[in-house]
Parts: sequence; structure tokens; C-alpha cells
Amino acid sequence: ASGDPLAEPSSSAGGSTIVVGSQAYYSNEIIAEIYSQALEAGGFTVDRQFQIGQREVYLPDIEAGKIDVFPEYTGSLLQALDKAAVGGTSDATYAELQTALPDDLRVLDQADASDQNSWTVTADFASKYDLTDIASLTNVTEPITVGGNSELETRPYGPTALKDKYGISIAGFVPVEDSGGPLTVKALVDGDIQLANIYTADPNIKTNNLVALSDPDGLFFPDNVVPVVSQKIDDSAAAILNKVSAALTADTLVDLNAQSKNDQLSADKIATAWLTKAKLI
Amino acid sequence: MTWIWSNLDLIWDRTFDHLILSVPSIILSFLIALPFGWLAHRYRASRAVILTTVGVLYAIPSLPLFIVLPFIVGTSIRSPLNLIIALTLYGVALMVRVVADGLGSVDRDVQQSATAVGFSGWTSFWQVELPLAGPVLLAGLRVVAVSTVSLATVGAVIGAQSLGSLFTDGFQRGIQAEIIAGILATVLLALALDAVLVLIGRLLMPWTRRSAIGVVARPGAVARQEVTT
Amino acid sequence: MSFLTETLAWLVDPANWVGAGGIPTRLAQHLLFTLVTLLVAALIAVPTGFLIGHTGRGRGLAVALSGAFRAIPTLGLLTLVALWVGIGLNAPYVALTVLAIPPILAGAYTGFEAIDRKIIDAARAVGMSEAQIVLKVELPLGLPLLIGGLRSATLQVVATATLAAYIANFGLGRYLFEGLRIRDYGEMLGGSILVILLAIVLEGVFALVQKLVVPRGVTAGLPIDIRDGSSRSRPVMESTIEEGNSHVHSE
Amino acid sequence: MIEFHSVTKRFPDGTLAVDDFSLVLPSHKTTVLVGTSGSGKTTLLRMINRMVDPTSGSIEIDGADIGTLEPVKLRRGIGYVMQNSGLLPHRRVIDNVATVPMLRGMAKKKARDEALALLDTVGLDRLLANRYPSQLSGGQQQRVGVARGLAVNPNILLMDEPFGAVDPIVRAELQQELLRLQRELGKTVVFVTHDIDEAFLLGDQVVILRTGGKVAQVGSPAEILANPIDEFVATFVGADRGKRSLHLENHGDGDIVVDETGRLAGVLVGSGPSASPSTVSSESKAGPRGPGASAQGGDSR
Amino acid sequence: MIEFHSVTKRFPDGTLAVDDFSLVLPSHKTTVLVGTSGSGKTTLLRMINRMVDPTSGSIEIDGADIGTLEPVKLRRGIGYVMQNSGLLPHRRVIDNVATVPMLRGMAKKKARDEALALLDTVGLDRLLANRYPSQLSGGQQQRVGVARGLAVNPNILLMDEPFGAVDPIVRAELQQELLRLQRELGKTVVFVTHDIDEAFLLGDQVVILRTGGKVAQVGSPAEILANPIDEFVATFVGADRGKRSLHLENHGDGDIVVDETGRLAGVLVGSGPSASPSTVSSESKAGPRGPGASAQGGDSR
Ligand SMILES: Nc1ncnc2c1ncn2[C@@H]1O[C@H](COP(=O)(O)OP(=O)(O)OP(=O)(O)O)[C@@H](O)[C@H]1O
Ligand SMILES: Nc1ncnc2c1ncn2[C@@H]1O[C@H](COP(=O)(O)OP(=O)(O)OP(=O)(O)O)[C@@H](O)[C@H]1O
Ligand SMILES: [Mg+2]
Ligand SMILES: [Mg+2]
Repeated sequence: ASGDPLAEPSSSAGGSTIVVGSQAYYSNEIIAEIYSQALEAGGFTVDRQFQIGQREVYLPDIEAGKIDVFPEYTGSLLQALDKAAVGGTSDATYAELQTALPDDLRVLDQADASDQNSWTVTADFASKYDLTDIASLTNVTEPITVGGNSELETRPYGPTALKDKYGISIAGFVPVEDSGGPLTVKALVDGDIQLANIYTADPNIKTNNLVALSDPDGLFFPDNVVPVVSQKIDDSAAAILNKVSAALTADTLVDLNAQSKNDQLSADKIATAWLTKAKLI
Repeated sequence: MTWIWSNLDLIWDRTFDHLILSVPSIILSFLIALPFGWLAHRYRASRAVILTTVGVLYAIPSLPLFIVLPFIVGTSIRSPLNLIIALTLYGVALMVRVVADGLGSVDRDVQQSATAVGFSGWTSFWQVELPLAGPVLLAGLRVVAVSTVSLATVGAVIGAQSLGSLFTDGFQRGIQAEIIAGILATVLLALALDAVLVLIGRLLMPWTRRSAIGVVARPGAVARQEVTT
Repeated sequence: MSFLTETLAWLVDPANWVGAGGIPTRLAQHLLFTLVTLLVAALIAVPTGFLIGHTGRGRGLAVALSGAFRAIPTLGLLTLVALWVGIGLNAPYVALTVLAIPPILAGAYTGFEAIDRKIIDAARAVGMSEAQIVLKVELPLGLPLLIGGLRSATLQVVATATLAAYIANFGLGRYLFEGLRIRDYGEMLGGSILVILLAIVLEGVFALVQKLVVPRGVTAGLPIDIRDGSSRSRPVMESTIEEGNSHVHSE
Repeated sequence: MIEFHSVTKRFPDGTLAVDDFSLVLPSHKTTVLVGTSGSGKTTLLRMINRMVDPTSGSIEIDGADIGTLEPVKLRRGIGYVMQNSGLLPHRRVIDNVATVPMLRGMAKKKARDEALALLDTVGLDRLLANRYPSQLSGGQQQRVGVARGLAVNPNILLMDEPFGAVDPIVRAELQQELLRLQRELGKTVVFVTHDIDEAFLLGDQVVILRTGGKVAQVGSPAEILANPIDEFVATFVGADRGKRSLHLENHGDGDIVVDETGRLAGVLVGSGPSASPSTVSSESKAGPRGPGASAQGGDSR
Repeated sequence: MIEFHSVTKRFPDGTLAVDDFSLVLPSHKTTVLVGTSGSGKTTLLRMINRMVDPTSGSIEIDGADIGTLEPVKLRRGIGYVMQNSGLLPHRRVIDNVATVPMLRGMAKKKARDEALALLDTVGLDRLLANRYPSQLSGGQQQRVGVARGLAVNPNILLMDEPFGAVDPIVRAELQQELLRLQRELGKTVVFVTHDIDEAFLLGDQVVILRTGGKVAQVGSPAEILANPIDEFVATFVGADRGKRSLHLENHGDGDIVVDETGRLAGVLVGSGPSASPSTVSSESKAGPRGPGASAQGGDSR
């Protein structure tokens, strides 16, 4: 939109360099690093512009064509582009995303790996109230305090939806602006909150013995990993990225994240190790 | 702490990014504050207006400023320029007052005598008032330098790479060493810039180095300088 | 400049003025948080500063420390402490207290130092005990600078207390983060304006207090011989206050 | 009576400010310590009210070793006046004067009443009582300083260059005022100055100090003027520069007294030691050990 | 020659600092303006180099109305020395002295060489040339101030209480130094002080001012001393307080000169107007309109 001040007149660097971006989110950076190294192995020159903030910051740059490849998540991106999106299954979301994208942008194949929102509780809490899926939260007799990023409070799957859709009573909302990161997990484990929005690929779920409640009704949009690319990505580059996506399974992503969080390895080391093991470079 | 040793490259890169953001801001805020400070010092009427404006500027939380600024000046939100402008604004907010006070602190006798021996207004400003305000200006500049370095970390929240990126990244990944490294690097960088300023001050103001024979020349100025060390 | 109208619209929307997330509640939370932080910081910094100013000892250390304190990025400290103590207000209290200490400390000890040594000397010579010197001479004479330090600390804390909302459902900062996340610039700017207004109001209060507590004799009168000491230290006082104002509000 | 017995003061930084100083300061007399900067005058003065404690030796007041007294209490019984008056800038004149009596527990009302009376004593208008020190001229401030020093009616008054910062005209006035007060009150005054003229005018006993806290000469003004003990004292009192060597010149209008530097000292009006009423006080002042100052005639004014 | 023609100065705030002041200041002589604080001395002085412009009236230097001259240029041709020396604290002694010649376009090297020579003139060791003013004593700073005033070899030297802040001993030295310089250089000196002794010592012509910028009396020191025109002048020169009324006392050691306040003025060494060599200079100073100061004998030292 011309009124959007975040937009900037496009002036792409030009040449054969591919600009790869990433969110200011460690897991996203790992994927971006994997893309980059794969592209470099295929003979492309890559300019890494990683850690460039949240979607509201980088989306205008993608739309303006200043970034050529960006790892994204189908459902979240769809919702960002189209507030009225309906979502549904993984494939339906992917298809809807393709139409929602601006003309000069496209998404390549989506990976099996996904990193989507989930309602998560501690294992103790789950067993105490016999929790399996989101609807079973009605079993809980104690007050439930919900934690997550600010925006969660007003999201269609947020506390209000839990109340309206399932009749779950929510005692309060606590913003923790780390996108389901360590602080949210700590709050959950410490019992400061009982229900948290944590990404499914977060290794903390395993490490801290948490339970992501299943979502049979599709409350959350599926969030499969997918590269958003500009016109500059030709067929050979697209082929490389598609190969990466094909190898990127759900478990793989959790494992990569664990290497970053638990082993404190840097993104490039993690990427090289995985690409080598998957024989992609 | 092993994280620090295996990521020295990264820390160094972020330190460099940080310098790119903060050093131009520090210099710019000094240069911009000079004329405004002079105005505030010279004209009573403008003083209240300028200092009040500056005071309000001061109270703006930095996060929204970083985000709103591109609306106003038309830069990209992600551009380092955006952050440099914001940091400069805060620096100016601090420095204008210092410049006004610094010029005000110049001994009137010395000014009068400069006029009496035949300095014209302009020459007197550059050769007498400005150098004599030097110690106060330096003290203020040191505060600006330290706070700018500290403040620049906030840029990480909106995606401007800096030492602050170590906080956001370390926070998400739960690596305390990364956050600690970020804090230490920020403090050290601030102190290093501070030391550089002190050194420059020594070189440019040799007369402040050696104090009077018995008497401490200007306890006020000395105390003032040390407040900011 | 549509964001201006958006901001205005958000500010006047009655829905934003009621309930637990309403402006009055958040404003009160913000104010309370600021006051508590200042109180804690003052409890630490004022006695320390006065001790340094009174004895003249430990000054080098205090100066160096408060310089380093000033350089500590609040965002970094906040995230670090939060990882230790979890969500809630504990981490913001720690981080912002650290932020508030340097200006108050500087105000306190420069306030003491700016006092003409001769006055203290004379007070001792006429038979005031050390406690009386502190309470009856140094405190009233150092007060203007001390309040200056408090004032600049307040400014910084008000602006930076928005950070508390990073890990707690608290204060005006919530509007900033929420606005940022849902790209509602009206909310974000509205929140900022509230913060600025609060800061300005507190500034006014301080200006008033400063006027009330500054000993009359320190400001009144003609610049004659004796006043040289104090009149010379006036500009110094003014500017040390400002130096206290190291606007380090990292968010 | 104040006695110094072999008093030495070495400051922690090694400065030897006073070196083996012994002296008796007679009661009801003014003893002036005079010397150049750094000669230890202030240090000596401050040892009397224990603002400084000697490294060795002892000081007695009326036979009691002050080393055994509690400093704060001791100070409250001794008047102290310093250069730039040292008034508390945040208290009104009247409260400055009443400070010490109130510290000693006097009721506020009474302390203020007495303070008002003291303003009269030092020749200050009562209308100034409610001003702040910064609203007074330098000379007025100095008078307040003296009033404060007198407030507890002390036997001893310590004055450290009290008139050092006021201009010569006011200074002369204050000196005369002090002479008058001393005639009326007869305190034991210890007065520090580096102005030899002032020393000669005010002192019954003058102590000339060299740098390093050594006594160069002790005696009455006339003794010192007539017989400087050595080159140093001669230089100090100005004898060598011809300042003290006067001669007469006649300009038709009368005999004008001129010193060797060409400075006009004044006009000669009388030549006998008792030709004018003023000689009564002059003589007793100049003479070696005159009668107690309080006994001096007040008729010379 | 400097002439004031009916000069009045009213400051914007309404203060009447100088009121209808007319005077001729002869060339190669020292005119001293003396008076209490606020009597307009500084204002008068500053009108000569246009730091202050008169509200009405005019000032002429050697017949030229200075109102038509460019102030900055005018100032660069007039020496100016003030209390606290007014030296630039951030420049070394040598550069302070060389400042004005360099402002006038003299080459740095030459200006510095001349500055060094001027240090000799004012009796300062060349070793001090590279110090900063704060590293000098008050007296030394004052000498540098004088050297700076002389640097452009001006005909006119304005001195505003130049020795007001130094201690009496150094002050006496500086006064003698100025007398010597004046004998050698013969400048037109306008000197402001509030010390009447200093005025009488240094002035060929003394102007006594009342508060409000009114002239009380103009004349040579001896004239004023012998015939104070009114009560005010008498008070001012100290005649009324007996300070100028001297008499002799004999203490066995010789005749001691004492004033009516009891102050010891000195010892009488000669009684004839030409009994000592010093009378040569004393006489020419005290006499009404002696020969040019530069012609006075230097043998009295
Ligand atoms: N607290 C102190 N510590 C170290 N040295 C001191 C201290 N106080 C005074 N001195 C030194 O002791 C010596 C005597 O000082 P004192 O103040 O008694 O001299 P003074 O005769 O009063 O000089 P002035 O005329 O300048 O007041 C000086 O050399 C001074 O520097
Ligand atoms: N710039 C000014 N504005 C207003 N009034 C002034 C100004 N300068 C001087 N005055 C007033 O003019 C009068 C004469 O001042 P001036 O400085 O000439 O006195 P002075 O004789 O030099 O006194 P001092 O001995 O204190 O230096 C005083 O009443 C003073 O307050
Ligand atoms: Mg002393
Ligand atoms: Mg003057």
C-alpha cells in the first residue's frame, strides 16, 4: 500500500548475488543458513541478511524485492498477508498462501517440517487433569493463566477463542515477549502460568517434559516451513531449495533447534553438519 | 562461558556493527547540539523554548521512536540510518543543555578581557569561549557516548544488528553466556570510547592537565568531569 | 500522516479507558512501578552518595562504578535477570534500579561536594557534631543537586519502565509491545504519548519540589564577595544535574 | 590563658606545618599570628579548638590540657570567626547567630533575642536580621560572623583572617570595630593575618612566623618595629623597603609624612607623646605589656 | 591626551553609572580613578576602549572622537590590564602575551620573540614562558597581564584594579614595578582602584568619585591630602578617622610615627625635605604637576 510508511522504493542490488534473509529468531536463522549454504554449494553467491527482526519489519522489504529468499511459515505468513484467511489443512493453507502472495513473489515447495503454534502444558499438569487435546482443558478445575506474546491475546486462537469455542475458563493473560522461548517455558515450569503458546519445533518441549495439546479442530493454522522467493530465483536455484525442503522433516527441525539451544552451536555449524549428513553439499 | 570463546568472531562482528551505529551518532549529536546550545546560551528567550523541547525529546521511549521515525523521515525501518538518527536525537537532547551550560561556565572576566584586548565576536567564540567550555563539553560528551552505546542495543529489537542482537538471540536460545557477553562487550565498548574521549580531551586541552601551583584551579569542573567517568 | 489520526482515535476511544487493560489502570501501574524503583534506588544511592560526599573517600570507586553502571544496557540486564528469576516484575525492578542508581548517586555526592568546604569547616568550628553537619548543613545545601539527580533518574525510569511489559502484564509499555506486534501504530504511539505526558507531569512536580526545597539563601541575593563560592558553583550544579541525566533508557 | 608546650604538627602527607612551638597567650589580650602563606598560622589557631590535633606537645587552656576535652563541647565554648565569614547560606542572619546557643540547648526564642542584641553589639542594623547572608555586603557578613563568634559569650575568640576578603575601607572600619569591642569585652583573642599593618594595629602581642611554622619573633608591635630581631623580620615588617622609614616634607599646607617608596603616609599634626587624646590608647598599645585592653580608655573615638 | 566631554552613561536597566563627567587625562601621566564600589570607575575606563559606549557626551583621544572608530581596531591599540589578570587560561604565558600582535597580523615567530622580551620588561623569568596561567602565582599572573597590555606598544594603558587580588606584599612589589615601568615607558595610564593609598602612590592625577559617577575632587595626591574639598573626600582619604593625622612618639629606640587610630606608621628617619635621596622622587610625585613621570630619577631604589 502506498500509505504504508514501512515500504521503501525498490532498488534491488542487481547482479547475480542472492539475498537471503532471516527473522530475528534462532531457528529461522538456521534454516536460512541451510538455504544459503545449499545455494552456495550450487554456485550462487549469497548475501546473508539475517536476524532482521519480526515480520512487520522485514515483510515490506520482501515485498519490495530487496530480499530474494526468506524462510517462512505457511500459516503465519498467510495470516499476515490476509487477515481474513481461512486456513485448514497443511495443503489447503499452502494453496491459499500461493494466491495471497503479491504478484512478483512466490513460495517454493513446503517442507514436511513445521513450527507452528500450540497450546502447551507441563506433563504433570496434563496427567493431573488428563489432558490430551485442547478441548480437554475444560477438565481443569484450577484457574488457568495463559502466557505468550502480546499479540496472542487478540489472535483468533487466543484466550478468547478458548473461552468462546470450547468454554474453557481463562483466569488471565501474561505477556512474555519471547515467542514461547525460555522465559515462557520457565514460567510454565515454575507454575506462574499454566498454559503457554509454544512452537512445536521447540526442543524445550522435550527437554522440559512439556505436552503440546493436539489440535484436531485446526484452531491453529499449520505452519510448514517454506521459502518465499523473489523473481530472481531461477529454476536451478529453486531446484536446490526444493531439495532442501524435501529433506527437512519435522524431527529434523526439532533436532536442529536442540543443537542450537542445548549444544549452543552456531547456525552455520549446524547447517553445514546437517547438509553434509543429508548429502546436499 | 565456553560460548564466548567459540563465538569471538560473532562478538567482534556485532561490536563492529555497534560502532557503526554509535560513533556517527555521538559525533552528529555534538555537532548539532553546538548551534542550539549556543542559541540557548546566548538568548534568554530561546533558552526556555529550546531546553523544554529538548526535555520532551528526552522523555520519548526509544522503542516507539525507532519505529515511528521512518514514518517521519522516510528511511527504511531496517536502515541503520534510522537508528543513527534516533540515537542522534537522544544525544542532542543531552548535549544541547551541556553546551549551553558549558558556554555559560566560561569566566566572564576572561571573556571581557578577550573583548578588551580586541577579539572580535566570532574570533572570541572560536578561540576563547569554545575552548574554555571544553572541559564541560567533554564531560557531557562522555555521558552522551556512554549512553549512546548503551542505547544502541535496543536496535536489536527492530532488527538492527548490534551487540544487542546477542541479547535477543541469547534470550531465545536460553544462552546466558551470550547475554553476559553482550552486556560485557557493551560496557567495555562504552568505557573504551570514553577513554578515547578523555585522551582526545587531554590532547586538545593541555591546560587542564596541570593544575595550578597549590590551588586546585576549578574544583567544580573537576568534580563535574568525574561525575561522568 | 494517517498515524496521527489513528493515534488520536486510539487515545479518545472510550473502550481504551476502562477495565484492567485500560489507560487509567496502566498509568497507575506505571507510576507505581516508577516510584518504587526510584525509592529503592534512592535508598541505595543516597546514603552511599552522602557518605562519599561527606568523607571524600571511595569517590574514585563510586565514580568509576556509576560510569560502568551507566553503560549497562537495560535490555541486556533485563533479559539476563529474567532468565534467572522468571516472569513478573522482579527482573524489571532489578534492571531499572540499576538504571536509576547512577544519576541519583551522582546527584547525591556532587551535591555534597559542591558545598563550599569553608561552610562545613565553619560549622564544625562552631561546634556542630558530624551528625549535625550532615543533617543541618550538608543535607539542605546538597538537596538541590540531589533532587536534580532524582529528577533525571525519574525521567529515565518512566521512559524505560515500558520494558516491564516485556515480561509482565504491566504498565504503559503493554501498549507499545501490543501495538508493535499487531501493527497497530495508533496504539503504539498513543502509549508513547502517555509515557511522555507522564514524564512531563513528573518533571513539573520535580520542578516545583526543587523550588520549594532549595534553601532561599542559596538563590536569593546579590553576587557579592562571599557568594562567589556559591554563585560560582551554581552553573556547576545545574550542569551536574544534567550530567546525571545520562538518558540510558534502553528497551 | 592559652599555653602551647612544644607543639609540633606534621600532616599525614609529611608537611611540617608547626615545628616545636611554645608560647603563652595571655588572657584578655589580643595575640596576633602573622606570617606569609603556609607559615602555619591557621594550623596553630585550629589546634586551640581541636580542629587539628598536634602530633606532639600539648595545649592548655587555663591550665587544663585540651587533649582530654571532648572536641565538639570544647568548640561550642570558643568563638570562631573566619575569612568569608563561613556563615550558613541557607539560614537567615539571626539564625546564623543563634546557631550555637541553640545547639547548646537554649530555647529558640531566647537565642533569637540574644542574637538580636548581638547584632547591636557588632554594629549591625536589626533590620538585616531576616536576610540571608548572600543578601549582605562582605563587611556586613563579617560582622555577622563576629556576632556568631560572640554568641556563646566565650572567653576565647579565634579569628582567622576575618577581614581578608573585604575592601580596605570596610576593613579599616571593621578593625576599629574590633578594637572597640575588645575594649568593651576583653576577650582572649587569637587573630591570624598576613597583613603586618593589621597585626601592629590589633595585637597586644604579635607573633611573626616563618614558613614551616617557626617563630621568628614575639613581642609588642613597638618592640618588633624598633628592634627587628633579624633580616627576615625586618623584611617582613617592611623596614628594609623603606616603608617604615618615614620623613617629613613641607608643601606649604603643613608637614606631609612620606616613606622611602614615595607613599604619602599622612599629615603631621602633633609631635609630643601626649599631644592628642589618642595617644592614651596608642601608648598603651605600643608600650610593652600595657594594662589590660579592657581597661583602656574609650575616649579616643 | 584623553578627553571626556560631558559623558553620561545610563545602563538599559536605568542605572546612572556616570553622570556628566568631564576630564582631561594628560599624556604620559598616570590618572587614577578611585572610589567605592559602584562609583562608575570601571564604566569610565571601559568607555575609553569602547567596551561601553556613552549615552551622551563624547570622548576624544588626541583630538579624535573615538565614537567614529571601529571598536575592535581601537581596542587592539590600547593596552588593558584587569584584576585577576584576565589571561586566557588555555594559552601559555608566551601566547597570551603574543595574542594581540598576532590578532593584528604579526607573524607567530616574531610575536613570540617580542613577547619574550616583554617578559624581561615586566621582570618575569623567561623560564615561565611555557607555563599556563594557572601554574603561576597571582603576582606573576598580574605581571603577565601587564606584559600583554604592553604587547602592542600602546600609548594608552588601561588598568582596572590590576593588583586587587594579590596579597599586600606582592602588591607593594607590583606597585613599585609599575612606577619603574612608567618611568621607563611614559605611557598614558588610566588606573582604577579603590585603595586610596595605591591611588596616592601611583597617581600623577587622582580623581575621587562618589557613588553615581560624580566627581568629588580632582588633583594631585598632595593637593587632595592637604585640602580635601569636602567631608566626603576627607572621609575617603581617611583624614577624618585620624589615619592621616600622624604624630610622633618616642620609645627610646627613636621616633615612632603613630596615627590617631593607634596604628604604627613607622620610624622617623629624616626631617628635611631633601634629607634622603628618596625625596627626589617623592617630591616630584607629591608636588602639584611635577615633571613627566618618565623624567623622574630612578635613584630612589
Ligand atoms: N590538612 C592538611 N594536610 C596537609 N597539609 C596541610 C593541611 N593543612 C595545612 N597544610 C599545610 O601546612 C602548612 C601550613 O598551613 P596553614 O594553613 O596553617 O598556613 P597559613 O599560615 O594559615 O597560610 P595562609 O596564610 O595561606 O592561610 C602549609 O604548607 C599547608 O600546605
Ligand atoms: N552592564 C551593566 N548593566 C547595568 N548596570 C551596570 C552595568 N555595569 C555596571 N552597572 C552599574 O553601574 C554602576 C557603576 O558600575 P562600575 O562597574 O563602573 O563601578 P565600579 O566603580 O567599577 O565598582 P567596583 O569597585 O565594584 O568595580 C554600578 O551601580 C553598577 O551596578
Ligand atoms: Mg590560613
Ligand atoms: Mg570596577
